[in-house]
Amino acid sequence: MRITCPHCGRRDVAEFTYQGDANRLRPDPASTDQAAWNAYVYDRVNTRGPHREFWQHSGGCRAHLAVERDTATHAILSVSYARDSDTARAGRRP
Amino acid sequence: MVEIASPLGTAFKPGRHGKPDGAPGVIVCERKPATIVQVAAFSGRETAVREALVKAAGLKLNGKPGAGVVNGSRAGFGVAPGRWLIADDKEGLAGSFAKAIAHEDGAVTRLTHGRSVFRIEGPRAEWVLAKLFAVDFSPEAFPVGDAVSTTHHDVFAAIQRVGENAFDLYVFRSFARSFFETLVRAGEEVGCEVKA
Amino acid sequence: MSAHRAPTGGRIDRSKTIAFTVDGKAYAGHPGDTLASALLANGVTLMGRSFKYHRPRGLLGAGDEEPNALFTVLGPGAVREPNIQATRIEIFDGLQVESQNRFPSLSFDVGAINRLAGKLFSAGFYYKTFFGPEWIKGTRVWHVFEWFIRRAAGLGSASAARDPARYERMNAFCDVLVVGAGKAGLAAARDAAEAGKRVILCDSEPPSPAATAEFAAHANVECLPRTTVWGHYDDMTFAAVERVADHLADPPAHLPRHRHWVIRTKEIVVATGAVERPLVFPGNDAPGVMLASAALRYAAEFAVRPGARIVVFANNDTAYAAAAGLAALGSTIAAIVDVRPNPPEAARALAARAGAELIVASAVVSTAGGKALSGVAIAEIGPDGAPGANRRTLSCDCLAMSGGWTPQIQLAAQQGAKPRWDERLHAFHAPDLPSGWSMAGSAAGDFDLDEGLSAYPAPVFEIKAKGKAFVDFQHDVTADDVRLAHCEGYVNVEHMKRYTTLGMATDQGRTANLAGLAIMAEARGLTPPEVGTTRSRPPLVPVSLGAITAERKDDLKPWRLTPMHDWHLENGATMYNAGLWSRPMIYGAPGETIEQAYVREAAAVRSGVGIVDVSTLGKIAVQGPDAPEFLDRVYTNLFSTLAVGKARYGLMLREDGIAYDDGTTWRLGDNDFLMTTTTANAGKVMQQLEYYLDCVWPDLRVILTSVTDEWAGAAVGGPKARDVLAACVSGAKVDDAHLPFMGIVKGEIAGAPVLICRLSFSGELAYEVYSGAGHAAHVWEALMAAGKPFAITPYGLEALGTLRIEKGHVTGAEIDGRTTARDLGLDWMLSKKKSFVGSAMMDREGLFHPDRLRLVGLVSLDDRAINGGSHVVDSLDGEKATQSLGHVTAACFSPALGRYIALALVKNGRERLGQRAFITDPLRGRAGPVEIVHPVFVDPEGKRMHG
Amino acid sequence: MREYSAFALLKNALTGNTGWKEAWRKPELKASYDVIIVGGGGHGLSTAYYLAKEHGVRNIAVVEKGWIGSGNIGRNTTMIRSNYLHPQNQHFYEHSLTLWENLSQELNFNVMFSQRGVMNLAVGPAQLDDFARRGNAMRLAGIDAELLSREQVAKVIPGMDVSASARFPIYGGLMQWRGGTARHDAVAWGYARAADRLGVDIIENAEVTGFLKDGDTITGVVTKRGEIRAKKTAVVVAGSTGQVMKLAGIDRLPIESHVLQAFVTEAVKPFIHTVAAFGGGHLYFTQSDKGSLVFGGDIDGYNTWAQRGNLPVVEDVMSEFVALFPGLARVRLLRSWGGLMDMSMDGSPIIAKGPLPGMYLNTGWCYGGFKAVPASGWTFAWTIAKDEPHAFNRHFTLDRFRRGLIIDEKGQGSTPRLH
Ligand SMILES: Cc1cc2nc3c(=O)[nH]c(=O)nc-3n(C[C@H](O)[C@H](O)[C@H](O)COP(=O)(O)OP(=O)(O)OC[C@H]3O[C@@H](n4cnc5c(N)ncnc54)[C@H](O)[C@@H]3O)c2cc1C
Ligand SMILES: NC(=O)c1ccc[n+]([C@@H]2O[C@H](COP(=O)([O-])OP(=O)(O)OC[C@H]3O[C@@H](n4cnc5c(N)ncnc54)[C@H](O)[C@@H]3O)[C@@H](O)[C@H]2O)c1
Ligand SMILES: Cc1cc2nc3c(=O)[nH]c(=O)nc-3n(C[C@H](O)[C@H](O)[C@H](O)COP(=O)(O)O)c2cc1C
Ligand SMILES: [Zn+2]
Repeated sequence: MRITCPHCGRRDVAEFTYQGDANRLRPDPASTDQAAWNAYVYDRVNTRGPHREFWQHSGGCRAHLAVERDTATHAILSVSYARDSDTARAGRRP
Repeated sequence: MVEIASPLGTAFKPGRHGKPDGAPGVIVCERKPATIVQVAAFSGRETAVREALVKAAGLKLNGKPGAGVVNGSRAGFGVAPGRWLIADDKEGLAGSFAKAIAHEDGAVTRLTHGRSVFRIEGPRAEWVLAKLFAVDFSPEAFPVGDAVSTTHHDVFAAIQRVGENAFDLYVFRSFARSFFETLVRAGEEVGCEVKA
Repeated sequence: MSAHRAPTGGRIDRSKTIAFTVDGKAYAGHPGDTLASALLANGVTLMGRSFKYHRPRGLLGAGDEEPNALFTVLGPGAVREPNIQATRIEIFDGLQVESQNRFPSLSFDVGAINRLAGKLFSAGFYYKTFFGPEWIKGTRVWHVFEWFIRRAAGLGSASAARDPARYERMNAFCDVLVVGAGKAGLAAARDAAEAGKRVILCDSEPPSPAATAEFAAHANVECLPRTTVWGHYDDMTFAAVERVADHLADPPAHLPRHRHWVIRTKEIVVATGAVERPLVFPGNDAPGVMLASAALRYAAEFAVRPGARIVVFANNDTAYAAAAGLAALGSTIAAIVDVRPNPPEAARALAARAGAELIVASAVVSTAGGKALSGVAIAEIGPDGAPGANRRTLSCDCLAMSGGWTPQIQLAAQQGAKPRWDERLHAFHAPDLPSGWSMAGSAAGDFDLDEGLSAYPAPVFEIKAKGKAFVDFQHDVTADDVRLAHCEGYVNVEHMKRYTTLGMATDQGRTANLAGLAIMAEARGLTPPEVGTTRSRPPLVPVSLGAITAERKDDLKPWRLTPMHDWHLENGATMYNAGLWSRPMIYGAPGETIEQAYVREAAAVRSGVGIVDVSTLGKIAVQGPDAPEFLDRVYTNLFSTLAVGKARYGLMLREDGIAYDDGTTWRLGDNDFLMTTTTANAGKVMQQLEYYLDCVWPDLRVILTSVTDEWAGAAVGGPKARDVLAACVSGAKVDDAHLPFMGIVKGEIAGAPVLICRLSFSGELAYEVYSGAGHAAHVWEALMAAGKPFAITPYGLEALGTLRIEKGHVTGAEIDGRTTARDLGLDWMLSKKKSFVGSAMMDREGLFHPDRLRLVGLVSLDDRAINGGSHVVDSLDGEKATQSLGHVTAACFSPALGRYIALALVKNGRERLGQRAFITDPLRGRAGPVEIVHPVFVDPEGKRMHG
Repeated sequence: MREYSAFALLKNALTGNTGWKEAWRKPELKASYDVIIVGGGGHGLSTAYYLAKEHGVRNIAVVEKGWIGSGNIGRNTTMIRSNYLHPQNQHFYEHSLTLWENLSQELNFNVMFSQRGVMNLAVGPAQLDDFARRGNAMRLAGIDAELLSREQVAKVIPGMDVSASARFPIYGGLMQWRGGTARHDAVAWGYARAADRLGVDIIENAEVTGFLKDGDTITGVVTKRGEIRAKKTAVVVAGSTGQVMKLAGIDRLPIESHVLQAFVTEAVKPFIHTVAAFGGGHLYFTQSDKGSLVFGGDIDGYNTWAQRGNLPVVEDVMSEFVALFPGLARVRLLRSWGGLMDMSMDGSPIIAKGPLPGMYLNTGWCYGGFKAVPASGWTFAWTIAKDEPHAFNRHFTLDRFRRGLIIDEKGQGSTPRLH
């Protein structure tokens, strides 16, 4: 598997670290809603097919990437910087 | 000023290694820049930082990822989005960067001690590097001046092409001795000359 | 020239003779020979024994398809390379090989007695026996039988001797990868080269003169002979193995034996050819029965006559061409036996050209001869492959058979897509190909044959005569075994494979699979595509573990060394692996035990001054205007309130509320922090922080940089520590007023800039002296010199551990991914003023339970050492009756207390302080009384470190 | 007389091996059953067997997407042990081990459970202490464990590099002699045959594509071969849990599907007679009765539903193997493959009633559920029959995450790639 890092270009999967399901939104830090936190920490969509996830180019530029990947075929459908992803955007200050 | 000690110690064995005949396929040496410094921009401030950096260092870095320049004793290149590594044979650059880069734009980090630099050059340099790194070293994919951030298993390396057949490898100092041995070993097939 | 070798022709170099041995017996061959061709030229036909029945076997094929002729290549030294196909061994002077799976010798093998019990050893027989009657409990009966089974198992034997060879990796990138340098591959490579593409052309065989000549001038074509592409991985990544030096008598030390190629390409052309199939009939495994194409290859490429008198047995036209070729190269073709009633005119013409009698609508029904073939019996057959009564025998010393052709599509099928059936070829084609892929030549079913000939066979796979008819030669799977699997319900092709082991041998059923599934299809009343094929998996051919290991052989992981490494070695340190780092464990004096050494070192710290290398601590520069806010979020305690020039101890949790890591963070400027982490967690913490910045809080203006290797550290601790620093630091004052507890100053030692923070892991008055790593050895030596008057003592990890146990400081053994801050007595660090990573989940009921294990101290009451990993129990009542209350995480002899002490995690431990309990270590036979005490043994008020 | 025995073999050999019966029937599905078990892997088949045998429930359908044993039961490295640290796991796996010990006789099928020992090799004193902690916990729970010195380790596995000059020198090992290996396919076939003989319908090529529901209550399944109804539907599909549960409307679970690769070499004369795991990395290995070295390492580390892995893990595993056995650089890899694992967030399983009425869930086996096959089926059968957990599986609930009652053997938290 190879992932095209927006900074470094196409690199082997060995240079990347899987950083998990990107469909999860971290609850408001002040929230004490245990169900929401439980869902964030433990539950996964675990999709078969196109799946949104984070990868870090840990053996390269170290940027986290938001990757859409088909988990049935390993085809990489899109890659962008994680900081620009919806999930990360939700964490930005209003 | 106290000199910066080489990390190689007993692993530095000058002379010819491996294939005994013919011209050496590669020549390997340790470079000892007096300054290695990282300049990094916060998200959205990349251009401002790069422009300040170009001004302060006199290196014409463009905004292309991985782009770099070599200018005599000074070299710089992008290692990550909004991050550059600058090496200089003289001291003092870090100070001028610290003045040039606004606190709201980015940060300057000294890495002179933290990175060791090895140069590998010669007709088989691409071949030998390709043994260790999963990067396309052909000149079309990797022109002079450009750089890549990559790893050889646990060893992180930033590699800049400094000439047609010459590359500088920046590795973490604690790994330097081990990595140097691996590099020389990889060169043995084509004849490797270790120089001071 | 031997009787078997033609005087001219072939790729061999007759001007030179090569001497080699098999089982110690000397043979001669020529450059260009494989072991297979050379042995054939020497008249050897017996080349192996089968796995189960130990039947004598000869060559079936001439390339990767060979299932029978496996040898162990010997040397250098005691090194052995088992299970190598004779067809893949290029001979060289001094080559020594050994035959396998036979005792005492290849020609007389007592294991052949298994043949007599053939019917008993039918497919799956071991599932039905060997486990004993119900009234014998347990696995004893099976163990007895298994002992014998394991004695008989295996092919060749491996050796424990270290392989001296080197292996290497090569990372390659190209536009077009061409696999196979046959006609089709060469053409594909030529086209791509002319289009200006970067081409890699691989072939398993030695360099072909044609390819070498053609591409010598093309800088954009890399020809890789002796290179087999064995694996297809995602995104057009291919693995190949180049046998660089196997064919050399005396390979130079700088050459790798095998090179592991990892090739990333944009396009691939699979031109891997097709393999011929054997026919399934009784006695089809006798030495002397081989594939027609292999027979022709031996004659054409190596000028070896596979037989003086050959019978050809076929269900298709291609064998006629082989017959004609063999005849032209000097063999007599006694007859061509064709199962078809009406072979085409062009084929008949070839039979005539070969001077062969043509016997149609007939089949071979048995073979005669033991270790060499003496003849075959043939009979007329019906369209279903059942033989009639009309029999005759033909004398011959070679039977060349052809059961049709199987395109080599494994590479294209490795990703799991289903191959497509070809009704005329009676074989599978590659699955529908993704973009970038093409198949060429016979691998695509495109056989470039003479006018009027076709590679399409009659659909006859098996001749149903009485006797053992082999489908999978190496694993001795017969047609009857396949039918037995059917009868017992193992009818799915994958069940059949697993029940009979068909296709699971070293050749992965290359020549066998199709006949096997055809026989199953017939039994089920289905067509072969309805039954389907088994799954292809990498590697396509067996690949040495050494090749895939590549440069990591003998060098599994790099070392990380601190700048003081050489000093430690020169000063008597015993080093210790801590992850990738090498760290001093003790600096033992001659004659000292480990315990004596660390007790001396730790005592020196408490009474005088010691120095320890702490360069391995993770160090992260946290810079930017939002750095204070960021630290507030990731640490449980506050950092935004920390003054510049001060450090603070911090604790991090995981998001699930479990303790993660701890360390001090130093504020060097308003926007500039230096965070330290534990050695073990440095990488993980860095990654975690980067994750939060990139994925969770992207608008925080923070830059993280690993500066672990930039800064080296020496911790100087003990009542005399300040005196040592005062003696060598310039540019800064180190007295209590200028450098209070948790204060930081910048100065110089022996001309090198240093950063000094007064903090203490040992509980003594202590300082961490950081300098640039390139200066660190110099600074260390200066500290040693300045400390000399105070008898400064270098100490290692053991003493470091002892000092921290005495102080009740937690580290990795306690922060083990299961404990909470509360468990560790660190609840005071949980800020109530803010939320932080882990704050939302740390109060779940399970993390609050009174039965949780909590940190306590233990003091040994019998004055004996407490072992790490011991458990704590209420009473010592034998080994079984007691319930574990918890376990010891770290233990030592405490020089400060003069007792053996330990830290432990004990159920509801804080309620048990002052109570008696026992430690028990049944594994090492140690048990004894302890007192449960507060985990801080020494100076609980902290007077010493504040002193 | 029992169907399979040496005598039966002899008798059949004399009559041309035509007298054997089908190992399990190929029945048509009925419209309804008492219990439907989704998934014909080891756990599904053993659940059916114990339901029939221990609880007298005979009207059972096991519905399997492909052929039985096509999942992880048919592709694992077959290591069996009960050397767990936490009591919740210890008691469960020890129960499994005791069931293994008589399994061949019970099933009248040789599953070749071979108690040749399972050893964890420690690469430093700290790791040895950590293993000692586990071994002592086992001993206190009545499970066999021994701590071996470096010299003893060298004797158990000749040819392994235990020298002090190794990159990660071996200091000793934690040995459980009662651990070992079994023939994976035989376990599936043996349970299938025994369940079949008790009347269980094993229905292959019947992928479940939906659930029948009455409100929230599950009342049956839709399969590619038709609908079936039952009061109780048990889902035990290992790596496919996420997908199957989605069909029931459960969108998120504390489960991720990851691939684990495994490897065999060409057969060589047996010289490794035990199972061992190398603490310096992620490697475990054994040698089969055929002579193949069977080994595996880390999971690939990313979510996947493709039953195949990538090259970096192959290279890592080979490197560690060759580091331990420098003589084996010339032995050759024969085949590699992958299996989909149901990685739970704390590395421990879930065997529970729910999460919907009428449904029972068994999942979260990660890379370690082969050894659990007997006890998993046994406790799951209990839970299905009695609608409450047995003491052995009462901790393996789905709500333990919310409640913080996690059973984390590795201490790595909710990051499956680190388990
Ligand atoms: C490479 C590898 C090595 C391993 N090594 C070990 C080891 O050494 N020791 C150990 O203890 N464990 C090991 N394991 C783990 C062990 O194999 C599994 O945990 C265990 O087999 C899982 O349970 P199972 O047998 O029921 O699963 P499976 O055999 O996977 O059964 C699940 C079944 O459900 C079926 N299914 C899926 N979806 C549907 C549907 N929609 N409808 C109907 N049926 C469906 C599947 O086809 C499959 O047959 C290993 C796993 C792998 C992959
Ligand atoms: N005897 C016959 O009648 C017969 C049968 C089949 C093909 N042919 C002839 O062969 C020609 C077809 O040529 P082709 O090029 O398709 O096949 P080919 O068999 O000539 O070439 C295939 C080549 O691929 C190599 N190879 C196979 N797998 C490989 C791998 N994984 N990695 C590296 N190399 C690998 C083989 O070593 C071989 O050299 C036609 O002219 C056809 O007539 C003749
Ligand atoms: C313990 C064990 C031993 C195996 N031994 C062999 C073997 O000797 N030869 C072989 O070809 N495959 C062997 N396999 C692998 C199977 O052929 C097959 O690859 C595996 O069961 C997964 O199935 P799949 O590849 O069809 O998906 C073995 C598998 C296991 C689990
Ligand atoms: Zn990158």
